[in-house]
Order: sequence, then structure tokens, then C-alpha cells
Amino acid sequence: MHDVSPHTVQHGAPTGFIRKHVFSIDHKVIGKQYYALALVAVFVGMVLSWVMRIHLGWTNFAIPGLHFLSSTGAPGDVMTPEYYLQLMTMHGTIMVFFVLTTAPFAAFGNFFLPIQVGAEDMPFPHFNMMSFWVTFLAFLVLVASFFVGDGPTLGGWTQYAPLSAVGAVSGPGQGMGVVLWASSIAIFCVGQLLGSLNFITTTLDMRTKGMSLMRLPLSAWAWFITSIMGLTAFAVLMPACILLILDHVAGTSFFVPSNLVINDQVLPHTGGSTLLWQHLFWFFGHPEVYIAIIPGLGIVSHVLITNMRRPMLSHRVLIYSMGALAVLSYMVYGHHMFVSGMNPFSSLAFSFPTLVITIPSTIVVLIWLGSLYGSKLRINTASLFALGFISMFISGGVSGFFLAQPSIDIMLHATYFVVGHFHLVMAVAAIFGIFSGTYFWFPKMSGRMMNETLGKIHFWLSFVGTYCIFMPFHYLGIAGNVRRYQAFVDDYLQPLIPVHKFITIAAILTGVAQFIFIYNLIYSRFKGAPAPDNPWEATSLEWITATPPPHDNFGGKLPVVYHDPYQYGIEGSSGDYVMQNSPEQIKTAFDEK
Amino acid sequence: MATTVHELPKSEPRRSSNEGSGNGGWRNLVPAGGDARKLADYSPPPASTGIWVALASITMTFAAFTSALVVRQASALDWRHISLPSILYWNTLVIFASSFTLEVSRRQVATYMGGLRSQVARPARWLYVTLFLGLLFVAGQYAAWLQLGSQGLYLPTNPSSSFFYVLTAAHGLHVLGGLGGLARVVRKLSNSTLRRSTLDATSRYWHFMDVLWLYLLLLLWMKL
Amino acid sequence: MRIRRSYLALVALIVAPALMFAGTVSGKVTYTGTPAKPKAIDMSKEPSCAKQHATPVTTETVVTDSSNTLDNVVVYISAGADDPNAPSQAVTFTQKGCQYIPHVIAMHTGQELDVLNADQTSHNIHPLAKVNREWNKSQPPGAPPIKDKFDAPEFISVKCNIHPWMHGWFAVLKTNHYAVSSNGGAFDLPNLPAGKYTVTAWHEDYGTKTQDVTISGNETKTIDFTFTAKPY
Amino acid sequence: MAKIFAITIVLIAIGSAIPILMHTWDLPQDISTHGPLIDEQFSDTMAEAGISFLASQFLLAFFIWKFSNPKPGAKIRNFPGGAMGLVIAAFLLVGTEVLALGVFGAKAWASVYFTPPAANAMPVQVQAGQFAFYFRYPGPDGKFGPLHADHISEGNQNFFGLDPQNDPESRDDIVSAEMAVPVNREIHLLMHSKDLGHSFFVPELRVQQDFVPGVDLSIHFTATKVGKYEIVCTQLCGLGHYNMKAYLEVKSQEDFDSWIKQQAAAQ
Repeated sequence: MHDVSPHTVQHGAPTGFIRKHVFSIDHKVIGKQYYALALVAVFVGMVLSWVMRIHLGWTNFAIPGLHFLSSTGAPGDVMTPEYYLQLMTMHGTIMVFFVLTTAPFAAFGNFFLPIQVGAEDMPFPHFNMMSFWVTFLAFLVLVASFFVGDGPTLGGWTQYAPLSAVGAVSGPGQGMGVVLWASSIAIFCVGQLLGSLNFITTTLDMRTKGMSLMRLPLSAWAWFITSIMGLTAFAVLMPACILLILDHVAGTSFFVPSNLVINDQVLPHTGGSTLLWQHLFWFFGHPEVYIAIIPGLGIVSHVLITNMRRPMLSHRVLIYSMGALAVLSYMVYGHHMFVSGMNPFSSLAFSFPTLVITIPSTIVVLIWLGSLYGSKLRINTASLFALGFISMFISGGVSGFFLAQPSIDIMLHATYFVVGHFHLVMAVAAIFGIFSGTYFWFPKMSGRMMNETLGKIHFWLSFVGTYCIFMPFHYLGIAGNVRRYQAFVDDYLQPLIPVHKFITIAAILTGVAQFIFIYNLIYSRFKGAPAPDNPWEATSLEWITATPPPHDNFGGKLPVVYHDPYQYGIEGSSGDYVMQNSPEQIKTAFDEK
Repeated sequence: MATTVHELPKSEPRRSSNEGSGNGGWRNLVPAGGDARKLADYSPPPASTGIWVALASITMTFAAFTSALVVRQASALDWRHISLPSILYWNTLVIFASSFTLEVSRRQVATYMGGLRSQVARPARWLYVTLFLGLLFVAGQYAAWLQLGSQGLYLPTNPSSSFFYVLTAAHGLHVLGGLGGLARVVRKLSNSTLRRSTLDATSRYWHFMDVLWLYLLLLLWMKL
Repeated sequence: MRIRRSYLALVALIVAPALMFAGTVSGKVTYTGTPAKPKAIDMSKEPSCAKQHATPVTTETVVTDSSNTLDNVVVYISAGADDPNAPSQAVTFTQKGCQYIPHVIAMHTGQELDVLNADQTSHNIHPLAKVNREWNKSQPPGAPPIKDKFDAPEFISVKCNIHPWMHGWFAVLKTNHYAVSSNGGAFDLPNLPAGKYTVTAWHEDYGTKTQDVTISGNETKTIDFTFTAKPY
Repeated sequence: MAKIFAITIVLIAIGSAIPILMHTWDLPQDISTHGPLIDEQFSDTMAEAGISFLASQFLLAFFIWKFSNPKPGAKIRNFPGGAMGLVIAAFLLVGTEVLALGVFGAKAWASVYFTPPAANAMPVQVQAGQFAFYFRYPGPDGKFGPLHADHISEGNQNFFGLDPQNDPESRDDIVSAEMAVPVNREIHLLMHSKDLGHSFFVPELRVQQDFVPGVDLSIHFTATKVGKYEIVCTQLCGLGHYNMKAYLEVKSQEDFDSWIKQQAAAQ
């Protein structure tokens, strides 16, 4: 009988637009689709943040045309309290799920993981296609809540119960809005589970000859570790969302305790546990933060080392550190709940591993700095963003010292200090990782170079602007400025409003600067200089194949790998570097045996 | 802008179909300059790795449900004991029987695919039996719901019944997925595009389903 | 029969003001027993409102005076004078000093209701309707009036979700013959053509009372309502 | 370009540190007995975090300055001590640092949460609801009347759902929209949520604790400075969250006594 080898993924190049660009099973196309989705999502999220920032700086300022977005949410263009919270929730949800998870992990990972391990495609291409379209559906469902009933939910991206679970009585958008939110996230989980399945199997089974796990580039390692986390984290969030939906539509009481009174009416639910939601959510939520940032670590290492023209001081230590971060991230989630009313002893129990996390993070930074030492650093947009990432990662990391301690968290919990912390360390840092990866890999993805001058302008505005926005957040937090307020009516917050005005202006300018990037992206896609196969003189497998790569990545000839990924700064036949697939002997090889 | 080095990719001629693309292994390095052909060439077929990965995430999901159940039970005094519908125990027998028949058919199909077609007249027969038993199990679970309903216990009635419906429904959906997989195996077998790895993965999933069911039964029996 | 009468009533209603060819029902609402004394409302949470009130504001559930009269009672013709169509002009419900003005507002089914925010803070209007559609909208200072109408007769409790103490009532009636007892529990229902009517008095806490009255031509009937107060 | 970048990083690092060093925005003044430990912990952490922040940013800037666009023929050098040295350094420096923080932080935490309220602590109940706090004092009988969820009627100022008709303990309970406490007297705060998740945050008091619906927690504290402070909600609870606040009035004992009399009269 005719038995196809289980190892090969053989699907001929598709013909016809639909199979090629829409319902494609080619990991490269799917990667681009994820990237496009993330671009749309990040644009929506950014606009939302503008509107929120303006409202925070100048409450009751009429934003022209806002009522077109929602006539009840912004009567006479002035934002209502609930509408602010609704936009805030959507900003958080869209950014965390549809930008920070999709872009660095799903988008770049899909495109480059199979190429970097030397495979023709992912092992389950149809799951891969489903993974994207399911995620896309999730995005549509989420955005749909803007146009249903009294708008999206106002419960914040953490959707704490019982606010999220009691239904419409708790406020506008808490009925249909929450159901749509939870459905969207549950669907999203399915998509990411399918993706993770492919990523893990690709890394384990699809590596080409000689590509041992330790010879994988750091980016591939980051995606591998992230996919393992995604597999476990999203598998926990999905049931939580299902239970939340049931509390809404089926009248169960998983998260809603007895005798809650809203509008003088006793709610029908009984006996639910509000902390249950927090436990389930944060068991996902904290790993999710690392799901967002670890691909950034990998991408940045990959980009930096190429531009430092030397091998990483230690390939291994970086891999182990990323692994340690991943493992620890499951043991610390309780630090989001120090003052939540859970047992104060467990607060301490969670605080120590949280502090311990600073060790692997520090090691990562030190390895970067140590590799920077004595290197031959090449400055280009990609490396600038990578270095910017390090600076952000440090700045956002040190504020973790405070938040890891329950005693200090009494003062800083739910203040802008937290907002500043996670925006720097996971949000903006991850975004910088995405930018770095984009400027680095765009030639391979599109076949054309991006414009360096525009890129550098974009970097400078983003870098300075980001600090102008997020550093002041810490000061606000120290002064006790509570987050998730749509206006600052408390007396002690009045002197802080000028700071908010400053932040708003910085945010708008920085946001506008992003259009330079969009322009650069579109312009270079069509008019950019044609890209050579290996513009950065890099060593990993994505650079040995044609630009852009053929449908099966290596033109039917899978490479054989002879070296560790980053053989730079040595006399090779091809310059100061030897590519992973070049069989030549290296006198001063940096193989870590 | 760095100068480009146009270097022909070093690569080997395309594998023949019985040879793998994957060549993982932890320390399985090609000696620099050495001959790639010398390499031991084995890595498990993706399907068999993939199924373990999938089972891992399913385990996580049900672990989450379990912890939810434990926390919820501890959170309030409104936990009411409900006695499990007796039919569940019959369903347990059914799904175990299905595992057994699937194992039988797996061996037969193996022999069949092994080229010894003469010995196996109709390899799909036991697969059909398994499919039937699977459907019977799902029907049985539905009957169990009806039994509970007749006692006036519905999804929102009390936390115990809520968790009973949620857990059985979640498990039932996974079983339906398994049935889809089996149907796919039957189809592939009939037009002889079936891979061993597909068959093994599917049966692994199926066996996991009844182990999972046994776990759920114990959980419900102890907790509810 | 009934149709014809209400049709007559309508015609009468239109021409009545011109030639005083209609009766009036007027009277007083009182109570017996001791009502719970109005509680002081502490608005310290909302300084912009608190400073608008020299004297401490009290709850308006039971508004009374020395002679046991009862204000904020909706007195209306519950049978005998159904008016099919609502008046064109809107009724206005104002939020001022974190209070609802008036505390009880009566309107015809389908009549336009304008909700105004005269304060420097955001308010939230949440009519807890059972029969009609429940809604919950916020109104920032300076926002245009919220316009809405209710199609089914109902007494709707109204709350502000931002200021828990703010509480009022929408009395949605299918007649134009209504009055809300005020300054000493007085009310009068003018322009009633000859006929037999049921007059109902509704109080948010003490419930309803009804009386029948017959109007023959141009006269003024006096009927009084007496509720029994609740001590708590 | 690299040199400008290095300078920018240094400038940003210094610029970020200045407001901290100049205490432009600082923790609000502390009026609690347990606060000093927290503040001390905070300033220690600020010192350690600040040093690590500046050090690593400067190092990054310096390396970028030094090793970008190198001279032709420059050789690659390995960091003295190599990766292992750095790993060990990280473990020693950061490890001890965080361990110290953790241990001392635990002490501060314990002083707040692991001590029982004094026997003579004054009980006050706070109820959080959309979107206001209400406070209840037991009155002369020293007993809180039971709560009846179905009796709650905000329009009639019955925020707790008291039933004075049937519960004699409830008759002398004093309900107020602002919280007055006598100075230097330990308060045992019983926290009850009427509806959703809320939080009780008084920056000056160094107290932040979530309300858990369905579970009544309690915290205890002693205010040491007479004055008027703000109680705010820090747990997103709905559209009025931003406006969910109340005032805490720390009064001298006699002022407090007269206040409580006057409140009792107003009930």
C-alpha cells in the first residue's frame, strides 16, 4: 500500500488567490496574516488610548466626532464614565491578546520557526490555518461588542468577578458585552492552542539534519518556550471563560456569592467564589505576560548578536534563563492578588518566587551586556530597537522590585505605578521587539529592504516618546494616583492632573510617529530596494534560502546543519562569519560542546 | 548596508520518502566537515508527538475545571450532594469496551498495512464497532442528563449539578472529537491513505478519553 | 359605549379651556399614624453638590407638614378618562444638587421625557423599569439632555448609580388627568367632562387608594385621600 | 549615531532619577502606627532599584559608545570572567539583594497582617457598594444589628439593610457617609461589600484592602494625626468607580465624642 512518510509535510504550491493568500496552509502566509491582524489591532488599540488619554488630561473636553462612535457613550462628544471604562477594557484586551501575543509569537514564529529549524512547513498546516482564522474570528467577536446593546464590557481586561459575572445590572456593557468578551477570549484560546501544538511539534520533530536543540537560534528557542507556556496557560483560561459565560447565560453561580444587592434588589445567585476567578485568571494571566515578552527576548538576542558580529557570550545560559522565567511565571501569579483578601500568608509565599524571578531576568540582561562588551556593534534600525528594548526591559524590570513585595504593594497596588511597570517591561518592550524583528526580517518576508532613514527617525521618536509617557506613570503611582479612574475628582489627585496632560501630549506625539513606520512598511513593500538573500550577513537558516523564500522554504533541498547558530567574528569563507549549514572547518569555532 | 554574500545553500539531495526531515536528538551533531549520511536518522512522526502535546493541554483544561470545583466547594455552604445517575456506570463499561475494540482493530489494521492483506478480510470492521460504542457512550451521557433533569436537577440548580453538567459536557465534546478522528481513520483506510502514526495517535487519544472519563467519574463520585 | 365616552372626553378636553364647561376633582392627601422621620442625606462624597445646600437635605419619600398632609402623591384618573394620545410638549426631569427635581414626575405613555444635568458632576440615570425597557445612561456635565419615552403605564423607580442617595419616580400613565400632590398635599384634576371616574392616589411607600367620583356638568368635587403611615 | 544614542540613554536615566531624588512626587505623609516600616522598606527598595537602574543603563550606554563602529582589524574580546562570572555575579548580587528585600518586606507585611486587633480596639463597619462607602458604629449597646439584604433601600438611606422595627440592636446603630475615628485609638475595621468587589485605600493610612463579596474581612489600624483624609476605591467596580470615595476624619477624642452624639441625634 502507498504510505506517505509521516515526517514530510508535502503540499504543492497553491494555485489561485484564495488558497494562496486567504485560506493558505503555508506557514509564511499565515505568519504574514497574523502580522497584518496585529497591525490592525495595534492601530485600534492606539487610537483608543489616544481618546482615553485626552479624556484623562482634559475631562469634559468634547472630542469632535466622538459621538459618531457611540451616541450614548459620548453624548455631545463628551465621554461618559462608562464609555471610558469600555474603551479602557478594549484597549487592554486588544493589546494583550491581539497584538502582544499575535505579533511576536504567532506572526514571526509562524514565518521563521520552520525555516530556522530547517523544515518545509509546520507538521499540521491545516491546524495552522485554522489557528489564524479562529483568532481572526475572536477579534471580530470582540470588536462586534462595540456595536451590540450598550457597548463593550467595562470590566477591564482582567474581568474580575462578580462585576463581570452578575450581568447587566452591574452597569452598561456588563450583559452582552461580557458574554462577547468571554466568547472572544475562549475562541482566541482555541486558536493559540492549535498554534502552540504546531510550534512545539515543529521544534521537536521537524528539525533538519544536524539541527540539535542546542543549535536552534535563540528566537526559535523563545518561540518554543512560549508555545509550551501558551499550551498550558490558554488551556486554563478557556474553562474560566466558559464558566463565566455560564454564570451569565445559564444562571449558574461559579463566581457570584449570595446576597449581593444592586439597585435595592437581591441578586438570585448563591455561594459563588469571587477569588476563584482571580486564581484561574492570573494562573493564565501571569504566564501570558511572559508569553508576550519571551519572544521579544529571543528576537532581540537574535538581532543583536547578528549586529554585534560575535557569538553570544553564552547561548546556553540565555536558553536556560528563558526556561527559568517560563517555569517561575507559574509560581508567582499570586503577586497580582496581594491585597485581594486571599490569605496573607500566601501573599508572602508568592512574594519570594516573584523576587527570585529578578535573577534570571538579570542574567539575561547581563549576558546581553557581556556580549556587547568587546563586540563590533553595527548600528542600524533593527539593532537600535533591540538596544532600546534592553533599556526598556531594565527600566520596567526594576520597578518589579517594589511590586514583588506585599508590604510596598499596599501603597502601589492598582496605582499608575503598576501601569507604568507593565507597560514598560512587557508592552512597550515587546513592541520594540516587534519593531526590531520587523526591520530585521522584513527583507526576507517581503523581498525588499526597509528605508533606514525613516526607520531611524521612527526609532528616535518612539524611544524618547515612550520614556516621556511611561516614566511619569511611576511618579503618579507613588503619589497614590489610582488607575482605572475616568476622571480625578479626589482632592489629593488635583495636583497630578498637569502630569496627566504632559503624558497625553507625549502619547499623541509618539502615536503620530508610528505613522512613519506604517508609511515605511507600505512604501518599502512596493518601492523598497530589492533585498539580497542575506543582507545582514547572518548565519541562521532563514538567510541561506532565497528572498523571499520559495513555497517549500528551501527549494526542495533541506539544508544540513554543521554549527551552532551564531558563528560570527571568525575567519570564514564568507567573511567574518560562517553560516550554520556551511560544512567548513572552523579553527576558532564557538561550538558549545 | 552590509554587502551580500551569495553562497549556494549547502544541502543534501531530497530525501526519499521513507527518510525523515526531522533529525532532532539532543546531542546529535554533525561533525563539522563530516558526512551527513552517517547520521542515525530518527525522530518520532509529528502526529505521535503532536497527540501527546494535545493531551497535555486537555489535561490542563480539566485540571483547571477540577481546581475550580474544589475552590467552589470550599467557598460556600450551598454545596448539595447529588447521587450520580446509575447509567453512568454502564457508560463507563461501554467506553472501556470501545477502547478494547479499538485496540483489536488497531492490530488488525497494522497487519493489513503491513502488507498481509490476505489475513485480514475487513480491517475496518472493528473500527465500526468502536464508532458505534463511542456513539452509544455519548447517547448514554445524554440519558444521564435526562435522568438528572427528571430529578429536577439542571445546570443552574446547585453547584454540584452545575459542575456535573459542565464536566460531562466538556468530556462529551472531546469524545465527539475522537469519533470524528475515528471516522477520518476509517475514510483514510478505505482510500488507503492511512498512516500508522495517524492510527496510533487517534487510538492514543481515544484511550486517553476513557482514562479521563474514569478520572471524572471518580471526581464526581467523591465530590458531588 | 366606553369608546364613545372617552371620545367625548377627548373632545371635551380640547374645547374645555375655552368655555368652562367641565368639572374638577380636587382635594387633599393626608395620613394617619406616625411616619418615619425624613433622614438627612450626607453628600460629603460629592462636594460640588454638598455646597449647593445651605440646610441639610433630607429624603423625599415622605414629604409632609404639621397638619399630616402628604406630598409627592400621584393622583390620577385610573378609569373613565383614558387619553389615547400623549401631549406634544415634553416633561423635564432635572438633576440639581444631586437631587431629582421633581422627586416624582408624572407623564403620559409615549410623552417625551427630557433629563437635564444641571450639576458640575457626571450623573447617571437608571430607570429600573419592569414593564418598559430598562436603561442606564450617564450624563457628563454639559452633555445634551437625554430624551426618552415610555410606552406602557408603570411606576418606575429611578436611581443614579453614581450617587446612591439619589432616588425618584417616573409615573407613566395612560391619562392626561393627573396631579402630584404638593404644598400641603393639595391636588386638583381640572377639565373633567361629565361622567363617572375612578380616581387613584399612589404613594411610593404607602401604596395606592382609589375612589369613585361622578362629575355632572360644571362642578368641583372634593375628595380626600388618607394613607396610613409606616413608622419605619 | 551610536554615541548620541548612548548620551540619550544616560540623559533619560538621569532625568528619570531626578524627580525621585528631589522627592517631587513622594508617598503621602504617613499617619499610621504601622506605616514607618512600610516607608522604610519603600525607601530601601528605592535605593536598591535606583542603583541597579542607573548602573545598568550607564553600562549599556557605555558599551554602546565604546564598541560601536570599531576600528578595522579590531579583535573580538570576551567579557572578563565570561558568562559564568556574570551568572555568579547575578546570583550573588541580585540574589542577596532580593533575599534581603524579601525578608525585611515580610516583617513589614507581618506587622500589618499577622497581628490580632487589640481587645479595646474600636469596631467600625464599612460597607462598600456602587459607588459609595457607608460606615456603621454599633452605638451605646456596642452591638451591630443584623443585616437584611432585602431591606436595603438606598432611596430611604437604608444602605445596610437594617430592620430597626424587629432588631433592637439596630435601633441605636449609627450610620454615616463619612468615617470619623478618634486619634491614637486602634480601629478594628469590619469590611462588608454590598454588591461587588471594591477596595478600601487611604494612602496616608498605609492601608489598602479589597472587599471580598460574600466574605467579611477585617483589618485594624491606628491613626496618629488629626486631620481629614480621603478614602478611595481601587478595585474597578463599575462606571462610578472614579467617584467612589469618602472622607476619613481623624478627630481628638472629645471632638469624636461630640460628633458621634450629633450623628446619633440625626439618625
